[in-house]
Amino acid sequence: MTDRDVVSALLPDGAIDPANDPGLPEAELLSLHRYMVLLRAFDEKAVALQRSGRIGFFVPSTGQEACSIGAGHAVREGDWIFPAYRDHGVGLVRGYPLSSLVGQILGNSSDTTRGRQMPNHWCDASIRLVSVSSPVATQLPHAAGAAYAAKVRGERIAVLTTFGDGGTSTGDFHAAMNFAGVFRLPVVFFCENNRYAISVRVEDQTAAGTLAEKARAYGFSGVRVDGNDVLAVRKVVGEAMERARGGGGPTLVEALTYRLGPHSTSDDPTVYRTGEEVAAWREKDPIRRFAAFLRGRGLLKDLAEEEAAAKEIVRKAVEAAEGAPPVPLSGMFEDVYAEIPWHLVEQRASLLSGKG
Amino acid sequence: MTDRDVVSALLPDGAIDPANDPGLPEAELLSLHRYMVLLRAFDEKAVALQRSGRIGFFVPSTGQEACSIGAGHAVREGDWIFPAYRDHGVGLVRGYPLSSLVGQILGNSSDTTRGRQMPNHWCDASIRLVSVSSPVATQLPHAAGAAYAAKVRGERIAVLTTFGDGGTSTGDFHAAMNFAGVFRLPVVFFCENNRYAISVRVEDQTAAGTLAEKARAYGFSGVRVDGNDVLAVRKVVGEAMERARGGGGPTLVEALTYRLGPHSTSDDPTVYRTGEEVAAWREKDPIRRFAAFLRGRGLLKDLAEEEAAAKEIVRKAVEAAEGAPPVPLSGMFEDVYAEIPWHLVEQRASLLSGKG
Amino acid sequence: MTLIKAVTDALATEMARDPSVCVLGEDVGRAGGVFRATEGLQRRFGPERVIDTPLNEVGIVGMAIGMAMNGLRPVVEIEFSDFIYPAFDQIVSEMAKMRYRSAGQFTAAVVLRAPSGGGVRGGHYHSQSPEAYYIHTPGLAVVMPSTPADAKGLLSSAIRGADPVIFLEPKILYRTAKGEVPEGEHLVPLGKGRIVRHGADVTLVAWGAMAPVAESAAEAAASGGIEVEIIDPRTLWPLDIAMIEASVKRTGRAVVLHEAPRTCGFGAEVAALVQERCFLHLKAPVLRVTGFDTPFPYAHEKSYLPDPERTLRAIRASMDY
Amino acid sequence: MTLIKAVTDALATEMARDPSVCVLGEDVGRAGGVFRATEGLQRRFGPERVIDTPLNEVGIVGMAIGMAMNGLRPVVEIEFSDFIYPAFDQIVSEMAKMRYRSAGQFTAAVVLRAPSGGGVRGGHYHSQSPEAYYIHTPGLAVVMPSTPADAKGLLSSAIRGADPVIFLEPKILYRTAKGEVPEGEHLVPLGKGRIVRHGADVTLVAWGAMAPVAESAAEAAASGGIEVEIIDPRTLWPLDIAMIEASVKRTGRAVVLHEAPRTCGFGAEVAALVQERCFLHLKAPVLRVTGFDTPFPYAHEKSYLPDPERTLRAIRASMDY
Ligand SMILES: Cc1ncc(C[n+]2csc(CCOP(=O)(O)OP(=O)(O)O)c2C)c(N)n1
Ligand SMILES: Cc1ncc(C[n+]2csc(CCOP(=O)(O)OP(=O)(O)O)c2C)c(N)n1
Ligand SMILES: [Mg+2]
Ligand SMILES: [Mg+2]
Repeated sequence: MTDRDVVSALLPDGAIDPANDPGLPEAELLSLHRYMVLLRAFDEKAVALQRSGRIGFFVPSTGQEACSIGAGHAVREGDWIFPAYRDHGVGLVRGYPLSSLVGQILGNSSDTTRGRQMPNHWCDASIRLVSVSSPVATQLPHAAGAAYAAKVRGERIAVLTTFGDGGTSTGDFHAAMNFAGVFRLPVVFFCENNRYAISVRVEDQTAAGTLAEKARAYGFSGVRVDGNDVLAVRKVVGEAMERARGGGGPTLVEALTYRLGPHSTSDDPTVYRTGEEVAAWREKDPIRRFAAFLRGRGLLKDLAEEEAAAKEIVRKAVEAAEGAPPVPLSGMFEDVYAEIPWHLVEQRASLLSGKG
Repeated sequence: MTDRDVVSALLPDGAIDPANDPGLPEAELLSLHRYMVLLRAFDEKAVALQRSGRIGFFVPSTGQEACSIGAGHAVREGDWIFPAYRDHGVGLVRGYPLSSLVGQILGNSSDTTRGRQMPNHWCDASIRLVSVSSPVATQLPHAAGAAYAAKVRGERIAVLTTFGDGGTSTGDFHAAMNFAGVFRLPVVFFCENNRYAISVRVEDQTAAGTLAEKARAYGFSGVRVDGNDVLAVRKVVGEAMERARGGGGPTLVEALTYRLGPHSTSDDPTVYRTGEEVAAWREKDPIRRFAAFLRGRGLLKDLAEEEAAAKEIVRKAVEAAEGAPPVPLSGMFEDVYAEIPWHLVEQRASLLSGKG
Repeated sequence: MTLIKAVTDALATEMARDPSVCVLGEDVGRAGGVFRATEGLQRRFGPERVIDTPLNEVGIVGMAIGMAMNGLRPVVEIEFSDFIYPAFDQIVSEMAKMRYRSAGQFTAAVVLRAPSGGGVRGGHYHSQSPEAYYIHTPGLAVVMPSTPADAKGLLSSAIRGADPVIFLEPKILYRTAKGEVPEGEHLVPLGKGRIVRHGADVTLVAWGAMAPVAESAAEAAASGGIEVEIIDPRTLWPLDIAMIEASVKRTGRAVVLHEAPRTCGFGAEVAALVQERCFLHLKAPVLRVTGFDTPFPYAHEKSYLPDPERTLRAIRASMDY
Repeated sequence: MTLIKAVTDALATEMARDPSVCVLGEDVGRAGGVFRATEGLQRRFGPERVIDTPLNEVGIVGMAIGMAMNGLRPVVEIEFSDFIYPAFDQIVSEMAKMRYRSAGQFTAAVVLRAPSGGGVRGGHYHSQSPEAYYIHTPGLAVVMPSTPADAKGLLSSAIRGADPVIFLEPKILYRTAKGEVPEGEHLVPLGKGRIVRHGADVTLVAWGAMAPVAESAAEAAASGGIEVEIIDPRTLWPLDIAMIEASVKRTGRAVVLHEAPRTCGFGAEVAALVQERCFLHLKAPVLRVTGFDTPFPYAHEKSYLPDPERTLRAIRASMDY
């Protein structure tokens, strides 16, 4: 297959293309679905919290659940994840606790990262989910480095890094792809092509025919997948991760999807997108599409019930975390260095004593 | 033709492949040859000057004369040149005076750039030959910008920028190629693949099959040319420049060549290259190869005579410039800004008065 | 008029006046900029002069340098000053040195606009104040307005000027700072400071979003009988040292206020200059009220940023020294 | 032993001691580095631990960060400190902030070595002294040795340490600075300065290639009856302020010496700190002897760089103030 073909598994009639069936057990299929629904519920709640001024900012992934959940599900114990700010779904499906997600966006003492960063900038070392940064694509060279370390130690693991269509224009993409190719590193570059970098259309981002074909410039292959088809994403990323673990080197995966919501809560997409375009993509909603398949298999009874349950879980998690006390002021001066140097000791004292 | 084929014009038997003959008049053929010989004579003299401590440093282009002279000859009145440090040949054939070349490497008052930069960092606004920088490939985005300005003004000109195989790994290459593709800019990216970035082999620089194919990632085409064949280079770059002038957009040209000398006078290539490898490439000397063709055409009588004449021209130029007085100290504080601000006035006074 | 509208006004006015002026950056065209600073400009001046670029700051700044060399007057917008760093090499190695290294044969008179500073709950990467990096780089002018009129006048002067300018815009003031702005062409010369408030007791140097903080602190000090003279340099470099020197020689005391981390911040340079030039007049050391030497924290933003209370304490400390 | 050999010695010793230590950069492997600092290391430790990389500083620094997160101890070589800038974003946004933003869950303990400073006829891009950029960036340690023994001991400590370190090597001293270097493992703690010469009259702070310049100036001053105390901080940040403060409180006079441009250079911070902490002891303003605020010139290098004469003039000016 060429890097112009697009892999999909879920057929319009709710059936599945056997060629691209990841062959997951029913329990896993249901869990994929549950995570997608939970992710959507969380995103909607987070946006609501921002609108009501209870958090400062949020970046929703609504419409791209098949990407983050499908890709995250292909990650195994021992693998590393270097995600972009929009991919909390990857962590969620890997076991990053909802309570930590909620704590992070609230930035109070229930935040395991001590209120240090804006919403969407989480991490969890226990599952090798690496700290999210704001500068686009800076995590890609880190992913190559983590893969290099694993490779020289002969570990049979893979590294997943996620980013967007705009990310392919960055120098960090060029550097990471080139190093991954030269050193044949076990890393999978998962690009969620949601057609926009804020307001900039992917057609104005690059003159290349596809993003997947950019991999050739680095001596490895690129694959395009239907990014609203969770099983196709799971299949393609799963194969790429397995190839990486086996010493087959890196892969670039381009997932074709669409951001149904704003870029962030600060963004008004109506200035650069038509309602028709958005409506057309709503028809391709990855959750409804997967639900149809599950229903056909007789695995899913009531979607509304699932959604209500997810909303309730999220509501409880927010309720539990929102009351937590603020992070202590003294923490502001810790973790700059391994030990607190004299100048930060002085600055902390001046602030806490109200003398500075 | 695919981006794996290599264009060449000069055939082993001294004949020319009519398909790739740039069809230059005899006077031009002879002038191409004369410039190549002059360039080599200059490089050898400059290296000698460095060895004897009369200049600090030099980057020779010996072995790559067909690239810089062939590409430079395709540049027309009104075109812009953004060269790399190894491509003084491009300027030379465009009319950058030998006296200025010599003055620049001496860095005395005969240097039209006031002794500001190291050898190899020349410029000449009168022929749109832009100031050379040391950081690799930073000139590529500038070339895109100059091309953008020409395009929006509807000027029928093209921009030539030159760099090496190592340069393709830089973020500036990725940025400039992408912008050139997106805006369909009239710029020709001329990459001299001399197989090494100092000691690093091109095979360790990228896992791509060719450098030319990297152009695809940016939505335009790449061409490979025999970089020791001055007529093939002239032909390929000439066509690319003409396509650019006509609104056909950018082209990446990969010229396959070899640096016969050290990376610079600070480099000892024997630690990373075998004598056999160098000897094999000496056999492909671009000057001898072109001379054979000219002799076959009965255009060239005595190569040795040509070379002796070139050496004499260079000797005279050095003799004339070496005696020039040093650049005045006060000049150190000029050209930082359009006008000299207070702090530089004070610093200049302190230095000149011996009080600072 | 708000400060952001004054920026838009300056861009529109200069673009109408000079067809070589153009604007480029991410989302500046169809969207009118993430802060709406370029709103309406693409519709009015067309996509060739108001350019939506791919997501690459090297490309944006590097292309602008080439555009400037070839006769255009590019005004770059970087979405947040925190995102300039991928282009740092193009700025310090190319833009800042082009005139010098070519002995004036080529120049890179690019104006680089970037929203800067804290106060918007932006955490590490939407809050920083990078002025010191650029002030330490010979060849660059660094400008930061604190009022709408200065924003329009300084930006217009930067666009007409012959040198590369890093033009930092205090994003927290975009919509909170309001004031009269002259219609049509309006120029405020670079390199000239502004005395925001006269006072005989202590000189307080503050710029950008710290200028209003300085004013509140001065109010409070006045009620305690301390008369503070506030100087907003407006152009951080080259600095209007004459204005500061004259003031400190009158007051004998100086406090400098900024958001950026303290160590090697611009406050250090101001302190060094003042003690070199006013040593015998100084009744107290030059004091600094600054951001702390940590990455910019999210939850503790309010405690991180200098406020009128901390500023007032420094003013008092200087008086009581 | 020369300073460059001491660097190689430190790398070899630490690599032999700890298998997780590796070296990466352009030309560091087969060629042994453009200055030969990594000579012989690839033959001894293999290409997986001594890595020749493609020509991209973002990739080198970014990959090193990921390697450090995943258990390795990467030591990056950047060919000249002038060529770090393409990686500036990776350094200031990622390396410096990783520990803080992850609340200590992830760290990026990379040691970044780079030849720095002038004196080699290198012009704009092979001569600069960038320390101030990194000192202004919270989360980084900045180190610069001036002797072979310190080079080995400080580099070894940096490699074993838990924080990212910018390790600047004065290239002019690579082969001119010679001295005894302890065999085997040798550590010099970060954050501790060294009193190069004791003196009662004036404190002179100098590092890297300026330390020997300071010594010549002190010699000359001594013959004129002025006793200069020279402090080499060795670790520029976090600075050994206690050593400097104690000295200036004794001498009452301070001069700071560096190659970098004056404005917003580290000398400004030293001056600001000293006048804040020693104000009542100071008999003269803290004076600065520095490079000028121009791009680093080629032909005028000797006049650009501070020399013993300029340093002596400042010492005298401080005494005569
Ligand atoms: C280096 C850098 N430049 C600019 C920005 C501002 N910015 C934040 S997200 C974004 C667009 C990213 O688009 P894409 O990579 O397609 O990811 P998406 O948001 O669509 O998921 C931009 C320009 C940034 N964060 N970093
Ligand atoms: C950004 C940057 N990194 C490192 C260097 C040091 N350096 C100078 S030339 C060079 C190799 C360039 O190789 P290539 O691009 O193939 O050009 P060539 O010298 O072979 O003509 C390197 C690494 C530099 N000048 N700039
Ligand atoms: Mg996108
Ligand atoms: Mg090369």
